[in-house]
Amino acid sequence: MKTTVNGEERALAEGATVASLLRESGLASEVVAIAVNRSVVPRATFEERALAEGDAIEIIRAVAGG
Amino acid sequence: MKTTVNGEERALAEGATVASLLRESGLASEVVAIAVNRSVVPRATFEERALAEGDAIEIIRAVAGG
Amino acid sequence: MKTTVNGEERALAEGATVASLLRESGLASEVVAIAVNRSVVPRATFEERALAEGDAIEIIRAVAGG
Amino acid sequence: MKTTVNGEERALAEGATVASLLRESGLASEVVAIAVNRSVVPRATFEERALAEGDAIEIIRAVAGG
Amino acid sequence: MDSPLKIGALELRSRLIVGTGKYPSLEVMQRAHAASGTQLVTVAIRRINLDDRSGKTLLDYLDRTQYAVLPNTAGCTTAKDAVLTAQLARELLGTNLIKLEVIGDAQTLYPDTTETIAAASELVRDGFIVLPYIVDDPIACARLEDAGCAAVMPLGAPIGSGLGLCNPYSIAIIKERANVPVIVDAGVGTASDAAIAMELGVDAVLMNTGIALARDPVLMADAMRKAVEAGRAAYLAGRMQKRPYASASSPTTGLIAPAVRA
Amino acid sequence: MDSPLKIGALELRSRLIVGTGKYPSLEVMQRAHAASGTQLVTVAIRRINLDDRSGKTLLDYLDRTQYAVLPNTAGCTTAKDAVLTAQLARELLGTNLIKLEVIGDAQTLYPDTTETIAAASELVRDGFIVLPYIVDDPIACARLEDAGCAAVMPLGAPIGSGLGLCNPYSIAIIKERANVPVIVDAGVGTASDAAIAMELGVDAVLMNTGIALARDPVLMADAMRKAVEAGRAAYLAGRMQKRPYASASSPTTGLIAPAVRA
Amino acid sequence: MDSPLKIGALELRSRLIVGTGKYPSLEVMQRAHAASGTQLVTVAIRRINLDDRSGKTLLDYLDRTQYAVLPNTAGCTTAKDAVLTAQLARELLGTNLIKLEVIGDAQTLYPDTTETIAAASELVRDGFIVLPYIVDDPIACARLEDAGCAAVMPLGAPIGSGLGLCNPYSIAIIKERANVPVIVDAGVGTASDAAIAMELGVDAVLMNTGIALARDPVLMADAMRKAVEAGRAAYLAGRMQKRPYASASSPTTGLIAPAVRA
Amino acid sequence: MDSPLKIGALELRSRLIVGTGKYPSLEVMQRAHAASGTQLVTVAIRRINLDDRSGKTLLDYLDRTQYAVLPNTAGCTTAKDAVLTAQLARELLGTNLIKLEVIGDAQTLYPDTTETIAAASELVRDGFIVLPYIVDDPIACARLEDAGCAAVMPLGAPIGSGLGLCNPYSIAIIKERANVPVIVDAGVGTASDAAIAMELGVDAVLMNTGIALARDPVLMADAMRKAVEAGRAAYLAGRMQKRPYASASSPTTGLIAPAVRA
Repeated sequence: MKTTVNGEERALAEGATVASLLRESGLASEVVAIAVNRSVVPRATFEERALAEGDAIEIIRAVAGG
Repeated sequence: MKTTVNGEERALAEGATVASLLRESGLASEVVAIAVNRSVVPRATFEERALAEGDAIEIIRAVAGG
Repeated sequence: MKTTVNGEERALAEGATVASLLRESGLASEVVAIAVNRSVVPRATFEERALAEGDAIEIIRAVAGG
Repeated sequence: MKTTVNGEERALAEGATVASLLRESGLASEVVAIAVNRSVVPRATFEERALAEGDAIEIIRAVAGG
Repeated sequence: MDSPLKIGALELRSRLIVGTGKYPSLEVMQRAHAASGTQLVTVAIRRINLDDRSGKTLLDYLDRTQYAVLPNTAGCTTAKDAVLTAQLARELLGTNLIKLEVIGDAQTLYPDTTETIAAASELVRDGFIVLPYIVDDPIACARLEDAGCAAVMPLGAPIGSGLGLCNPYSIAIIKERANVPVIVDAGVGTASDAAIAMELGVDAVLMNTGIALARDPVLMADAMRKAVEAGRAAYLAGRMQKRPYASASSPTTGLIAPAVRA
Repeated sequence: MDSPLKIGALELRSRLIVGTGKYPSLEVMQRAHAASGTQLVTVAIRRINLDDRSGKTLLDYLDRTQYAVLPNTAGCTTAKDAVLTAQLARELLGTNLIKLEVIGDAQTLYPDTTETIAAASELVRDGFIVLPYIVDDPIACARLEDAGCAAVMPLGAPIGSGLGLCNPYSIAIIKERANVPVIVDAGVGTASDAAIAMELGVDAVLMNTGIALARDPVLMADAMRKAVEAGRAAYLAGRMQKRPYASASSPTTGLIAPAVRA
Repeated sequence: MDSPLKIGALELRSRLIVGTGKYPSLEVMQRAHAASGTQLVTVAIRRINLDDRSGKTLLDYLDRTQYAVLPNTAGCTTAKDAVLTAQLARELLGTNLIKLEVIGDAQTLYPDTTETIAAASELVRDGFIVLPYIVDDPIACARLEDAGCAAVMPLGAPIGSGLGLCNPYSIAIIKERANVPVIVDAGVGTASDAAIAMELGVDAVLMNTGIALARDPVLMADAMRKAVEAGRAAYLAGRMQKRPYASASSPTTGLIAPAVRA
Repeated sequence: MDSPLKIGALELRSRLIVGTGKYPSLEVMQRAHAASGTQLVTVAIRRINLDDRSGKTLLDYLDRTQYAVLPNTAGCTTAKDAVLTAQLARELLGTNLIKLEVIGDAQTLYPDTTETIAAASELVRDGFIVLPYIVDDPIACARLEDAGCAAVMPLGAPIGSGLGLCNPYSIAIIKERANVPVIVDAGVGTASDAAIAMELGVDAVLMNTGIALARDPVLMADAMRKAVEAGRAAYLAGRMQKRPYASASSPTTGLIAPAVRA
């Protein structure tokens, strides 16, 4: 299914979840936060949170800033 | 009938108009502007503009200011 | 003999010295410095330094200042 | 005879005067002032003021300045 | 020759806008207006006092063939009240010019940015030529420009304080970014304050207290006129570059021979 | 009406004294002098170049019926040289006015206080009307006054720097204590600098670079004239008191009824 | 002894809040943080770069047992984006502290007052402890306080400009009228800027570029720590009154007899 | 690590020199000295009062193992009196250090440049280590350096005024040109004044009233110590360049997708 991750198109397998996306992206869940369609996904729910066709996913982290 | 003129209660005769109010107040119509219930009354309509029970009338003029 | 001490007339006995003046003024020599007729008298010479008629003596100390 | 004019050596004929120097320099006397050996020569005396061996002559004028 | 300042239909050769408040007398005000060379004067809008039958009024001292009138909404604290006050002013004075003031606080008399923007939008829709008094904030000024204001009028310092331009830097940024005239409103206390403002390139200065409360308001009005013209001319003339070091005004060569030290 | 500034026999209605150096051309200088309204202009004294037969000279561009000439001793570093330069200037120009400059340092062009006082004393004895350029030091100014100078001319900033008045406080003290005219000499870079100086109460301002090196010297000369007049008028008019807080220019009563909040 | 600064649950003994941006390296940042004595550091929130597998991240250089983390919404231009960014930051970092920035303009980085107030209200409702970056406008600060912000953070000068406090007067008014802590955010370029801010009585200073872009960031961090402590102590100590005139520090009597002038 | 300040035989790690005058009590002075971290304190020289047998004297409150003593010639108005006062101080205190003050005027307490230079030359010949108080004049400072002074001490503002550095520009020029230590003497009223002075690169600051007349002199002494250290560190660290425009502290890319405007 087609999704957008950080603004770029990304095809995900059916049944993909936030957790599976992080795993395939090689990202540890504790260094990121996630929003799907502009609502935040609590870290505790990454495993069960299913992704759907057309979802807009934001994966963010903390960076240097003032 | 009871009205409010510049924030003070004022009893007016039935049939009072903006123009009659100005006359009885001794005010020349060209030195003032009038709002009734927060809408401006064009000077041209002072004669016909009837006042009603409970009307809130503002009579303003220009004063020194910065 | 007549002298001036810190701007005030002061009569001293014949044979008076800087040291005797300090003693009779109740001043310890180490807390003051002395000039006679605008030249400084070294502390080591207070005993032998004789005073003469008309001498202008300054006795100074350190005070609070900026 | 040897003189210095504005810091440069200048040989003048015997009997030279301030006025003759100005004439041979092509200078109108009213646009300059003259000092010889650091004293000012009044314009009225240019004709008679003789110059001598070793004289240091300054010829100045007004220039733009603040 | 400098071009006139255009605001709506107005073409102003004088870049000094003055108030009518706080003068020792209306006669003094009239002479100060003449001395200032202004072509635009502000007035306030207030309820008429029904018990007071005093004869002459402010407008009797304003020759409207000589001075355009700029009514203000001073004292209003909401967009609604400012809009109604503006509409009353338009009906009274027959002008669609309005100096928009929506005050956020009675002690500092700083404007309320959000309410000012709201009022400006509504007044522009209603056909007014809106000159808003605003804080010295480039973003607030940009929003007011977007809303259709004919100029922006950032404060130089609090109204009536006479502190001069507390932040020339923010005024300079506002001018640099604005596409409408920038008028410094409030804060000018003496002539050099007005000159400094104009040297920043702003288009005009609006003042009241600086003239009205001077010991001699008429002479101060003359000083302000000259200061505004001086600052404008200096801006147009292009000032010299500042130098950290001295640079001689007179030639550094051709000096007479130095005296020989003994 | 302001009284004229008296210096020796001169009575100056213009309180702006200008230089003749650094202009793009003598024609521009001439127009700038006219625009400035000045009545007193400075010139320097230098050796004539014997190899140069150029026709017109500076004096051809100075109408001495219109402008009094103030020769300077710029570039001199000792009292002796300054005195001789002054004497040559007097003989050349037929004036006993002298702007005394004894420079302590070629890079900062700050004056040498001790040498300046020595030269001033000698020139006063020799009958000169001495206007000394001096550091902004109330004591140095008092010593020069004691020496018989006709005015004192503290620097606002280094010559040619255009930094404005670096220390208005010291200039104000000097003016407060002086019994002769105080003229701010050097440092003025733009119109507001001149206005600020005059608002301190000083009697005149002397400038050269601020006008000559502006992009448009003639327009800047006009700006400086207006700024000096503006600052003087503001000083005479008596500025309003500064207030830490705002004070309304419009009445605080008689407002229309506020809209009822929904 | 000074009392600690309370913001939400935080009790800060250090009144210096520092950023994590623009350092030559994260190692230098870490040493600068230690030298600054800070207890609260800001971080930004950005999309992770999916192609970049670089090992260590910013958080590896922040010992959160020593420093509380203050995430910001830098770069957001709408209330909506700022709110979502804050919510992501809270989920990521487990803190409800947020430095709210809603930028009005990419070049000046001045905040958008209207959007900032809207975002602040929503974030407060959502349980955040909101520290908004805002223009130096007493009214905007009052509105943010009304919206429930834990502090207000007026700018001293544009972010990264190092211009110092462009308008100490407005900061002083804001502090005088605020009932929540006032933190000067942005503009500090050197130590004295920080001291001046604290002497105005503000509760803390937030800076990033002033330290990070110094030639020696670690030494500058030490300077900033001392300057903030110095300014705070001077504020608490109560400075002497300024005097227009001199006042001797040493006794004026008891001098030795003056030399007789020859 | 910063190198110590060398003056004659002294090696000072503290760059703050403090006075002993005007304290509420000598006990407070003693605690303020300790809080300031100073290593050099000034004292005045006066006639002893022959009628007063008060027990403890100033020196009982100065631990000379901890603080070097710098006697001054405060109050002297001629070179002659200053020289004799210095000689008496040397005999009394066993130090050849002298803070040379030759006052030109009792109201402004500005120094007399000519007399100060004369006294300095004589004292140097007589073996003193001379630290002259002088006006902020680069030439006067150069002449004092030529005369052999161990440092120059230009005033920041009149003694006891607390006005801060009235002319940072002249102080900067003096420091740039001096080959001996430059110590700002007088004018510091609060901590930031001291930081500003040190950021100019001067070698030390001397103050008395700024500490002694604070509401809490001991706390202000602590503030001054930190401010001098802060200003010194900032000078050594090398401040960031000022920028006319903002520059983001956080990344300008990687923002989350903006909300779609409805």
